[in-house]
Amino acid sequence: MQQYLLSGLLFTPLVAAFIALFLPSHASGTFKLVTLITCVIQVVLLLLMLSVYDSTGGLQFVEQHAWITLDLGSWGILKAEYLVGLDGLSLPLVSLTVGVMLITTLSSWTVEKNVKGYFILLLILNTAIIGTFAALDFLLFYLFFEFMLLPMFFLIGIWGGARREYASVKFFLYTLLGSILILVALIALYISVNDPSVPGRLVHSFNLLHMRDPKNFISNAILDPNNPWMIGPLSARYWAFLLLFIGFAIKLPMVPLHTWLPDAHVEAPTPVSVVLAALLLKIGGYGLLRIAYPIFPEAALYFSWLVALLGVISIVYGALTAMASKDLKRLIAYSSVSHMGFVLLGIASLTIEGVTGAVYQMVSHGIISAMLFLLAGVLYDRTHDRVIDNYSGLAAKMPVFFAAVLVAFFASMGLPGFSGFIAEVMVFLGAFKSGSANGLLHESFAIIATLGLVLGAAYYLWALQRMFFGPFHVKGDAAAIALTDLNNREYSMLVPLAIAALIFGIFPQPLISWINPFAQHFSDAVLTLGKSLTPIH
Amino acid sequence: MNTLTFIFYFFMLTAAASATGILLSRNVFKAALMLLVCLLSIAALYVLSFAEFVAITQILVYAGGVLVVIIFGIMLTSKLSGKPLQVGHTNIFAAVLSGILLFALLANFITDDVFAVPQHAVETQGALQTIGTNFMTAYSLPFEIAGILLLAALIGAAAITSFMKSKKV
Amino acid sequence: MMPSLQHLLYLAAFLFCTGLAVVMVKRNTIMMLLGIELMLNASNLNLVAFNRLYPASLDGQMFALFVIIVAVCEAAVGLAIVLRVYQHYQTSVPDEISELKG
Amino acid sequence: MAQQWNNQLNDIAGSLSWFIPELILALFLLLLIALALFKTNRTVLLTCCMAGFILSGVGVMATGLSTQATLFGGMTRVDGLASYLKILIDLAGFITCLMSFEKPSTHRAEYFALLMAVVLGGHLLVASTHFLMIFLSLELISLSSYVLAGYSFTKAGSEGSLKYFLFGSVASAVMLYGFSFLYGITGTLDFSSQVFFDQLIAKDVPMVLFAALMVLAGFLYKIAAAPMHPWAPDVYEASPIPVMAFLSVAPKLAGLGVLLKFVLAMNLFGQSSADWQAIVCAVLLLTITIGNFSALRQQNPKRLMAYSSIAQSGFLLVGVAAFLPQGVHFMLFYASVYLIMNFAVFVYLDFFEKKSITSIAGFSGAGKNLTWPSIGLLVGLIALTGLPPTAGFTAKLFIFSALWQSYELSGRALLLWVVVIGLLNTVVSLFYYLRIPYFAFLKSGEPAEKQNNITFQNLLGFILVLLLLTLFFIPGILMGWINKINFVL
Repeated sequence: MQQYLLSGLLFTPLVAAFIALFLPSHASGTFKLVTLITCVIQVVLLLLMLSVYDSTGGLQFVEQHAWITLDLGSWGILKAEYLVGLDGLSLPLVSLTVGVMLITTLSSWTVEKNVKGYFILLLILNTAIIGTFAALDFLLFYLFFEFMLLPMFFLIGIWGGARREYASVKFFLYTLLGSILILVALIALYISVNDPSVPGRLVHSFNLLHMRDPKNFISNAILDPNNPWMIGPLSARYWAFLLLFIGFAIKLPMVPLHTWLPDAHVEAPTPVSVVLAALLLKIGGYGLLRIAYPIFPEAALYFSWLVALLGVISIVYGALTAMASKDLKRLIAYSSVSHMGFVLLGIASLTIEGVTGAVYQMVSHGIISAMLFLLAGVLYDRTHDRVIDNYSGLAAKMPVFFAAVLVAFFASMGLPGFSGFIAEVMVFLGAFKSGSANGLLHESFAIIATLGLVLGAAYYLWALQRMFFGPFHVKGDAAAIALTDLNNREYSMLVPLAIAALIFGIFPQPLISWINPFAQHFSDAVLTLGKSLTPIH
Repeated sequence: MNTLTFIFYFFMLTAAASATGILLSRNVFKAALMLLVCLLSIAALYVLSFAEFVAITQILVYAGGVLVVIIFGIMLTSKLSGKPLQVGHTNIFAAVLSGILLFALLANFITDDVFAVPQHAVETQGALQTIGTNFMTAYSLPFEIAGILLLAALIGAAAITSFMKSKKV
Repeated sequence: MMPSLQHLLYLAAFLFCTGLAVVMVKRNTIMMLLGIELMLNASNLNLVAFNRLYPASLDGQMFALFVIIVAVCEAAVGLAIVLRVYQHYQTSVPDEISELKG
Repeated sequence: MAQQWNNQLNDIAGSLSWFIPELILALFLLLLIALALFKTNRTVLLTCCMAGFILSGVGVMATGLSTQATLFGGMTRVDGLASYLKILIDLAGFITCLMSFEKPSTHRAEYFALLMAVVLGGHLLVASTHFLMIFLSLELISLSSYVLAGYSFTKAGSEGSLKYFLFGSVASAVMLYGFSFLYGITGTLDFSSQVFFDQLIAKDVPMVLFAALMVLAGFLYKIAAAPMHPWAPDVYEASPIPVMAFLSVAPKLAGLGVLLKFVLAMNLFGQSSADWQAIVCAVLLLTITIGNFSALRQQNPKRLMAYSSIAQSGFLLVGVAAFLPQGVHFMLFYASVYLIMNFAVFVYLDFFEKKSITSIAGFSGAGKNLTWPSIGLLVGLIALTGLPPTAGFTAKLFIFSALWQSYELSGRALLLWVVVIGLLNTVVSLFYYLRIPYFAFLKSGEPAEKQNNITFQNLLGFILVLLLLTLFFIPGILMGWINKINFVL
């Protein structure tokens, strides 16, 4: 029973989508209800799983079935599996997904245009995201990874703002470009890897766990770690790492591959922005931790300075651009770029603290960015205007909203007591320690990254000052009348998020106890394996 | 130079000259007639290359059939339009240049020894009989397919003409 | 003594190139057809000439005969198409036929 | 002499039993012509034609995919590759018949007879091992296609078929000239024979490569690959959609089969001095790139699909470029998937054309009122792009895997570049494949009349789309079958 829980979690939305397909499209309330029930079922399933999860037990809820097994004669057997499981990395992210999806569903209550299509796409997206986090087979991962594209494309393109078409196409193209790079690495990998479970035959396996073990590589294959090929100045394994890195960095997003994000965020409807910021961005970091680093540890060590550098650039550039943004959503989007830079820095440090911090940051940013986008949506719902300078003195008019914004902004700028603080502090610790512990990163990376914190405080406080203080003023008089404070539905979405941000800020231990074993194992494995492999470059 | 060689080169020259004539001529009808000359000289060359049956077919089918169809087509179109048979030329320079280059390339390749005729080329004896047998034995499949090809061409041509009836302009 | 085989090949190459040039130069579909016939004859001449290199079988001559048959079919279908276009456009000049634009 | 004839006649009689599918097609061709003499209603013709395709397909399957035999004294050869392509060509004919179900009923008999002739030509072409057979079967396909392309009774239709004819005749004349030189060098017309190989190895002159390239040009013309592709958009645009769907599949697959055989023969098991892998790679990169980038500018769905079919030819050639048995197997898988996805898209385009949506911008708002056909079209286009969860992705994954494997074995950097550029072209192709769904779902336009009831076309399209999805989740059902093909390289 226990082993089917994860599949249950994964496929409940898909089944619900299938059911919704056959419901009459005029009864728009039913679709909301179906989606809500699905999310509640998911929450129940997740709680069941959490109750039995053993934080030191490594991979759990593993389910393995044969999917594609092709006997190709002398070429060997091509084998892809339905292989899913959760560990200290994926469990927090899956939990985040379930939670955020529930809130997204509530936030989607106001959707009026083509309700059926919207909720079906949302359900499909739900499955795709959980699948990406749960898959342990590269082909399965890739399937879910690409499967997110289309629902997202339509969700932005149909229900988005004025320039939605441009934004959705840009989003699609960037992500597809990334996934094509991943595909090249995928082809190279599975051709080079042999599944040892079938003796006597060559089995080209997509199993991510097999790919981590240098023993499983076919000798003299292009990605064979013991005898790597040179392509130009670098070995093929280094190129493969770079392909994966760029592919996932687009998703993360990392400067300079981030330009799709502000457009997509600004044009997407509020719930979709929430999903995009809180969940989709995490897939980039997740892919690095799950695929790129463990499979190519020596390349990861070699390029750690590059990853860290790009991380720091993202932190600072994101913060500076956020400061210059005139649009509230654009500001939040760039702050996401800045915050995801910490994830890169944490991963690059390859210390237990750094990696734990990176995963913690992904969860924390998931919660906080969801809150930020919901708040931006609250304002936009009332005035249809997101330009910061068009508001002034909102604090008096909407006190509860102001309080919520205050919480969200403080959490996002990494004030102590909020989850962002814990995550960012751990990343700093990791980045500082890296120099002495494993000699990968110079301390200056950590020092420059603190600049991100300062700038973060600056742009948030400046935005607060401009929007909420001073004499009340809103551009356009008719809009001013519509400015009411939060309603109950909005409470129900924002309060849990705020509480979560606080809990994870004050009691980090439960979450860390999940992540820590993973981080320990991860950094150990990457460091030892990476150093043992011949560093040809 | 004996008579046979003279005849041979005479027909070669005629063929080449008439082909050039087609290229230069602006009159479709004259060009068609020049093609006829060309085809007949080629037929003569076939005879000199011990391919009598091909030569006969060339004269009967090609010169007698294809060309008549083409001339018929010319007459029909010129009658319908009432315009003179003059033809314009486009991109002469590019075409002639690429033609010359291609010829130079081909000629260069042909100079190769591989294409030199062996010292004692045997004349094919009883070629006519062998061709006949071939059609019934080794080449029976192509022979049948040629039949189907003719049939398909016939259906095609018939279909096209019936479009014309169905849609009068 | 027979003239060299290569001279026939030169002639064939000349006919082929002339045919190709005719197809490129002429703005009249029937003229283009004439060019195509020239090209086909060049191949035939080659086949017959090469057959002298391999007198044991008559493959070349057989091929040439089939080419003549195919040429007949091609001419028939081609002229039917030309006449049909002619009915629509009252012209056989390709440049004046421009319903389809790339 | 008499003994020799006796042997030959026995050989012919013995070959006939392998030739049943082709005999069936020829018989049905005659039957259709006979029916044309009477005023037969089109249902009878349609049934007759479909029966012909089914019987011939069943006949091919009955001989099995693992058998090999040389027939008619080296004219043709039955092997797994040819048999599989024959089945695909029959299938293409069959689906075209289904698509033609609701088309105007004039000239039906000739139409079906010509379809039959193309399919027969395709059968013969993929099995040919003899230059004469190639020439004749190619001409059979071409002459019938010229007429079929003009089957729309319009000005544009006649112009399309004229362009097709002129381009095609020149291409086949060039190919023939190439044949004549190959014959002159080797002294045989059978390019699978030992004599052919021995002679080519012995006489390694530059003319061999030049002649082979001329022959290749003829084949490339048939599969609409660069640089012999410019006819395709004009011809496709002018022809009715079922014909267009048929022409972009059946002759292409037949041409691909013979191209593969010819290139392998000319490669002489790697002993050729010419670098055939590089040639094929150059052709395919050019084809994919030209096809994709030209498609970007198109406003008409038919022209868009024409360029798409050019680009797809390039992807099919990837299987040839690998020069591995696995490449051929994966190419056959790609070919099967191409057949399904291409027809799926055309079935839906036909549906939309009936709703008088003939430009890409005309699809505006179609997603709202014609939801199911729009979704079907979307799946078809996604498959052509090569994204999951459609078999188009599996096919691309497989075919590039084969090329990658070839790269691993040979270490040629060229192949790596082909993999990378080929896959990056997928991103470009997304731009235009997504244009129709973009207009259909994202743009709101004057609503077309709302209709979601099940028509025959919708059903056909639905089955094809379902196949695309099924083959993604269980590609084994097809690959297992293809793997039985014993292909010697």
